[in-house]
Amino acid sequence: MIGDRSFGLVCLEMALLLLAGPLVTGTIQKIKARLQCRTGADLLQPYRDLAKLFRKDSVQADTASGFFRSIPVLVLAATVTAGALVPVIRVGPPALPLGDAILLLGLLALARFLTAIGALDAGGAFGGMGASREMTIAPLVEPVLMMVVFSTAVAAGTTELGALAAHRGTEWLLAWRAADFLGFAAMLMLLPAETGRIPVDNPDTHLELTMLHEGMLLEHSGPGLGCMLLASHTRQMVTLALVSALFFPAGPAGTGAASLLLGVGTSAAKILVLAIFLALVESSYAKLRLFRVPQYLGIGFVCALVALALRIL
Amino acid sequence: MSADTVQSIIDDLGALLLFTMILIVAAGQIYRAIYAVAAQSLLIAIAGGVLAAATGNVDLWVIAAITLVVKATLLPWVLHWVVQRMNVRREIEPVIPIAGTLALSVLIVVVSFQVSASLGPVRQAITGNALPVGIALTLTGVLVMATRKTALTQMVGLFASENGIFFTAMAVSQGMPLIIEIGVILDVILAALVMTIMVLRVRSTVDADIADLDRLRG
Amino acid sequence: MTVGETLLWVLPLVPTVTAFAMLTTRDRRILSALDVGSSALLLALTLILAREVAASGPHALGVLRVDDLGLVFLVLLVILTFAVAIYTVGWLTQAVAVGNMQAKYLRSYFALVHLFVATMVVTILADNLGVLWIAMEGTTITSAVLIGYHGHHHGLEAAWKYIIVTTIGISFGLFGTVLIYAAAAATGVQGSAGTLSWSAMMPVASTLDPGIVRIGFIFVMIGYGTKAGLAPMHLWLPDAHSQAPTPVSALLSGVLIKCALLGIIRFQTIAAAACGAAFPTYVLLVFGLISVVVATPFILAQHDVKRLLGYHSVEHVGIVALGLGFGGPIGTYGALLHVVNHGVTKALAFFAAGKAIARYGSRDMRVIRGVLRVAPIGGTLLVLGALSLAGVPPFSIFISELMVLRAGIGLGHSVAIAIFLAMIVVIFAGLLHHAGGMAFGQPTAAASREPESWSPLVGMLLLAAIMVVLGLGIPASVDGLLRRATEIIVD
Amino acid sequence: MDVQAGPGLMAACYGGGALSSLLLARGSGRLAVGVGHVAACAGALVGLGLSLGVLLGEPGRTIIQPIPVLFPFARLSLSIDGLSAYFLLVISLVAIAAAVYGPAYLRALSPEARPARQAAQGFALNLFLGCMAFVCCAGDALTFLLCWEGMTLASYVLVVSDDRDGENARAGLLYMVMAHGGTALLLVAFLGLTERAGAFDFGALRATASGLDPPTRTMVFFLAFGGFATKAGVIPLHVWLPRAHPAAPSHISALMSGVMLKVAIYGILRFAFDLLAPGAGPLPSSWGWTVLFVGTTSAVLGVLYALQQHDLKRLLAFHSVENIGIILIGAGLAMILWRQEATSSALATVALTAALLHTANHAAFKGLLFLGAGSVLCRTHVRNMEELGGLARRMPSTAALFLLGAVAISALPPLNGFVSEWLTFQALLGGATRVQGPGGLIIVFAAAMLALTGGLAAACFAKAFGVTFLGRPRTPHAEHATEAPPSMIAAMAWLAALCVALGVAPGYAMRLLDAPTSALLGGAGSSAVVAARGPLVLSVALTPSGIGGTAMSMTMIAALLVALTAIAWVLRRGWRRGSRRTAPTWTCGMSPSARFDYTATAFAKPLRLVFAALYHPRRDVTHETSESPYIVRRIHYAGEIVDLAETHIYRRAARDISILSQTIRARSTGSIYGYIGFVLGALVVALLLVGVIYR
Repeated sequence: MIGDRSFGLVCLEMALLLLAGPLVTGTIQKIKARLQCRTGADLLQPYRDLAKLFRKDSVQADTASGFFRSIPVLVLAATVTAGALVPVIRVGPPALPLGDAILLLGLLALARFLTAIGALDAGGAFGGMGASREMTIAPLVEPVLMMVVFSTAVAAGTTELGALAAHRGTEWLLAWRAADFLGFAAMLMLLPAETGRIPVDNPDTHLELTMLHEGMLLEHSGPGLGCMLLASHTRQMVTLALVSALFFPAGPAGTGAASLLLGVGTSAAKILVLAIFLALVESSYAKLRLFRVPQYLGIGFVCALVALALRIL
Repeated sequence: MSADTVQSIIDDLGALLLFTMILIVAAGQIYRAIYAVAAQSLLIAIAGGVLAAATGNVDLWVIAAITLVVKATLLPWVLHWVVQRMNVRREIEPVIPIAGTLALSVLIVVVSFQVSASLGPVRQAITGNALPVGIALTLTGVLVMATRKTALTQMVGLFASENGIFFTAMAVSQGMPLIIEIGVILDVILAALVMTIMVLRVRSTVDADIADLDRLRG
Repeated sequence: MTVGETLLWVLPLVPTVTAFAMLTTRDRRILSALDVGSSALLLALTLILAREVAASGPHALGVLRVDDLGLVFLVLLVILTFAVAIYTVGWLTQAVAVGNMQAKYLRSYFALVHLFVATMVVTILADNLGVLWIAMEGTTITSAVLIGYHGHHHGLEAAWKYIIVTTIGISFGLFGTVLIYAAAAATGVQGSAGTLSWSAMMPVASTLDPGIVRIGFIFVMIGYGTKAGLAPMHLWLPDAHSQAPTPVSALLSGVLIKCALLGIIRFQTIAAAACGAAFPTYVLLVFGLISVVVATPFILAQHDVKRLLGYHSVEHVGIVALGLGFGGPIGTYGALLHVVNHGVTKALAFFAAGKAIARYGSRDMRVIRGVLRVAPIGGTLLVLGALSLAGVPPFSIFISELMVLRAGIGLGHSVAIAIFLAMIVVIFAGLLHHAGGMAFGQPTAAASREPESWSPLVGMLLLAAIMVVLGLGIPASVDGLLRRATEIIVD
Repeated sequence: MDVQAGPGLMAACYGGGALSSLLLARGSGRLAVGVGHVAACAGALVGLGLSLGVLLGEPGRTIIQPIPVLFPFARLSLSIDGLSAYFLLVISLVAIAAAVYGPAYLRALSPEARPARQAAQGFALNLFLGCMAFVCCAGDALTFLLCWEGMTLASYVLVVSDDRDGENARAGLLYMVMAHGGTALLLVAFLGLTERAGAFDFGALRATASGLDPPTRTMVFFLAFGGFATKAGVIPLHVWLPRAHPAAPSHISALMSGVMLKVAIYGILRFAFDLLAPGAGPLPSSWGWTVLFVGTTSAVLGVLYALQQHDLKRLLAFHSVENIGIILIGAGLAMILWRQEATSSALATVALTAALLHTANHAAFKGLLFLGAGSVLCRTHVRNMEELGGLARRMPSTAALFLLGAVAISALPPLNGFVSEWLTFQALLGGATRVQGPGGLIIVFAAAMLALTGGLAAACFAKAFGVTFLGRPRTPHAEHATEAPPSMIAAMAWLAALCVALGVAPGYAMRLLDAPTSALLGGAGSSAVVAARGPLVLSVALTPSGIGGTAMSMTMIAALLVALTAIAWVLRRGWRRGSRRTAPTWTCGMSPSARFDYTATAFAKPLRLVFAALYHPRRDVTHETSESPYIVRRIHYAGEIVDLAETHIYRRAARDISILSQTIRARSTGSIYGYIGFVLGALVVALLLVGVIYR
């Protein structure tokens, strides 16, 4: 259905997600450091890394094919496009039909697929291992994510995120019912998996035994690596925004600069909360063995299924 | 002669035929079997004669005569000749013990009577007791073929069952048209001829009885 | 005396005279020429007769009578005889070369074949049931000699089994005939000579005594069923068909067992009239199903290609019996069509198999491999024959099986249909397994690479053409013939 | 040109092609192949025109043409309505590609093939295409069955056409047997109707079926469904598929996987919504739910088995099982929702649209992928991807097109695979909202399984593409590969263009779906329901009140993607032009070799362990040690997974049957006494029965 979020607004939201991505990463790192009684790096460190990477020369594996160079670009583009689909500042469907949850998941999957291709291209063992594991986890995450989306979509009768948010309305927490709590629980279980963090993945190391996502980046360098990193920041940001849009889409309805700022503030607050949650989880849990992950996701699946059952039955 | 007398004579002949059949089944020696078949054919010829006298049907006289000549004389003689020609053992080796064969033949007789009893009294007027006897003879003849080794005994059994058919044909329907009867007999003679040739052929190539070959199976 | 009546006594005479003429020469070329010539003549005369009958109904002459029903079988017979004659030319050269046939006995072989054909012609044309029986026994005797023709003891064993078992069988047939004759005589409709005539018996058939006719029909069914190769009386069949010279196998499987079926059909009509259609229906259904089921395991676990084809004939005779049993215009039409289709196809299959056997010097299908490589056309025809026998369109057997199925489903014989279909699929698997094994793969070293000789190919292509044509559509003339024949049975 | 002349012309093209290539058998094989494929291409073009003529012609148009009488007992006819035309369209689209691809492929693969075999190729190809086209155009049961079997036969010939090893013959046998079993079921289903109708043409069948009692109708439907499912390769009836499809030449595999399976789908739809549809009211609920269940199972299991295949073409074949499952999910949902309520019929239209669209999409990308695999095969003569690798540098165009196909089949935006899956998801969501109770839950579960399928497909094709085309070549075969001939590239490019077009502007395809959907379901066609907001936007209204619909525009997403890619490209170039140099891949300091590359087996191992319950994986590792057991010279690894249906149903059945018949045959007597005994016994038993029954 035709909403009132103009294309400009959508672009603005997209840009926000893109630019704030590294900041969120930085925040999480900072909190983790604090929790581990370290000073930790500056909040803006990720930006500095990116800037450095984009200035560097690039080294490419001699066995890599012509696809290799274009992959970071495509990954970044796909992720950012996904960013265009989540409502951040204001709820309600966009004017242009760009707000579908399934499409968003599709774009994220596209980014992941291309990343795996890039990892295999160089032809080293690490890339293959990372790709294999990533592509093992991803299919298990997707159905659960889909069911979480459905658990809210069934009520609203649409998969358009803006519309979903609008349907949930502003008094979200008061209106929550058991189904919502279960769905939210499932979503929280998925969050580390989707953002590639402990207990599913460990973003900080390149150790063979622990890495999934980082292993796929090994052969990228310079601007390419920069694109990949930026993409993963954005991806994490998009996921957080998706959660907030699905479960607590508080945001002013009115137009005008004031309400816009208010919207930015609220969403920033929500994302901060989620970031803190992630940091807490990361510093309080250990990484799971790869073959324990399916069980872990199974819990999420059951939660989502029960949530749906409560909705439908 | 009155119809009843004829009927009773036929019945008695039927009983005698059954007796000869039992002789064939029980025969321990090939000659006995051959003689029994000859006797059987003789009885049938007599039956033909009786019926001919009763009905005044000329065809029946001819048929009786042919039976006498061919089946009571010629074919037994041929068999006899073959037996001497290829000096096989005179004893008949049964596939299953003779007692068992006898039991089976009794069963067959019962079945044939039961079947013709199923026709009901009215229809039995048409067939009389000849039908069950005929069935019994025919089937027992085949039984002999199934339970006696050596090709010759099989030929004997074949003739016996042919006799059964002839008897039925005469008794039940005053004989079939003459030309048919003659044709049938010619066929039987031809068949006997071919069989004899085969038996001798096998005897000459591989020294075995043709009826005992069982290489082809499945 | 009209043309039709003349033809009635000329038709049996042609092969007989040929047979005796053949005894006068030893030259193979003359013999083959006589062979092809007389079968071509037979074919021509039959076609003329067919036109006569189509024009002016059945013709009768003494004990002989031709109607559309007989004509169906007669046409099949003459076509196969012609194809066999053509095939024999090339087959014989090869057989004599490898010493399978002694050149000096050839004339007796040809003479016997033609006597065999003559007896079959009489069987088909016989109106008098006694004559039918006599001719049937005649076919047994002549074909028995042919089966044992090779003279080695396997052949003689098969021949002995064949002659003994079928003689027993049709002596039961004679018994049945006698009983039905008795029933007819008892009604005292007309002179005793008439009462063995089928055409004379049909009008009064409904007045015959059902009890006797029932017993008689059972005897006939078992008797002629033995000759037709219905299970469980079929055991002689694979032996005989596998041991006979290939052309004879084709005739046995293609026509002879069909003649026995014709006998059964004639009696079935009488029985149906006398004691209701239900009785013969169920008898035929039972024997048909038994045949289809019994044939299956032997087809699956077979190694000898000719035995395979033999068992396959058992299955197809069973199908014909099923068609007759289902009855009705559709079922009967289908059964008659199946008689023709199976005759043609099975002959083709025997021809192709015969060539393959000659190439590899063995009948074992584990030895015959990669025929397509050594003989492209023959191999293709082999595969086509197998597919057609398995009931794959666009070949003719699919159509007739379809009609039999139609009849069965239409009349609601669901159990029979279920068994039938299951067996069809399993047999299909078995047959294709064997055919594929023979056709594809690398040929064994034993295979001879010599080029394919023309005359067998011509014979096979003739049959294949008929097979495909009947599969793609039934010409109006054939359709008319089959319809009239069906009416005779169903009426 | 008048559409009426279409069928005749099409038949002329295919028939002419078949005959001419047969007549050229004695002459030059290349000529025969060439003529055959040209004729096939012409026939496909005619079919394309014909179908477009019907689909875009005036709505509800049905071409009915009688066929000259062949069989006395049945009038044969052709009838081409929307559904037929749509499937004819799909067939023709892929057929064009196959016909263009074929000659070069055959020449490259086996240059020394004998003329007879090449002629057989041309003949069978035309026969195959013709039969497929006319199955969809059949207007009566007999034509349908004849063409159906002709299709099977022709494809069988093509499967066994290359009989270098016995493997193909065995695959062909299995295929033929299962197809025959399916046909047997179809026969019963059709004859059950025709015997009631007393006629063969579909019109009469329709009339009869509407008067059938529900149990009979359901039985007929399930008979037909069983028959078609066998052909469609639905699990557990799929065992023939992964053997037969790879055995055929690749362009034929493309046709078999991309199109022939769809003919079975056509049959299912024809039976469910047309022939057996009741006069009024919904379909029996058992139908839809069964189809939905079967579809879901096939989708998941199909892709799971595909994951563990290392034979490229076999992997693709298993993916056909998966995609057929997805199509059946849509079809089953349409059966469930049809005529339920006012809006649900619109929803049913969405579901059917999804199914039909996925039919076309799968035809496009599966055709593309099979052709790509064919190019690899004819350049390397290797199908096992473990022996490939590094082909992207040697066959760049092929690699690029294959990658495009991989993205499409993995249901990733912005290509066509995603569109149909998106529609399926929407339909499932709608179904969940409409169908309350456990049914709704089942539907949602199906949605989850669909998501799982998509993810697994992505994993599978990351493996397939990565291991085949990327990294280093593992064997000389791959080492010396060269780019495929242009005609083959062109054929693939044609299909790739279809994938992109259907992905970026699906709204325009909806126009083609109007005729079939409205013909089957009645009511408004797809474009009215799905493309209500113009061809650029796909929109689905799920709730009765119309609020809360979903809209999505592939076109805009694609545009956005392209724009952002351009921006990112600039960004990547960096502020200052950074130099780029190449260096060997990092392998912990060792000198890299092909043995460092991740193999397909290794790539799929985690999922093999996760789903071990389904795979029953078997692995045996043998260490080859020298004098001391601690010094290992060589390690042999052999692993395989079992196809549950195959091992537990088919192998067992086949073994039992053969053992049974072996024993029966061994027990059978060869002695004449037994023969006589049987005859006598039969007679006695028969006489007894008569005596007892008629006493």
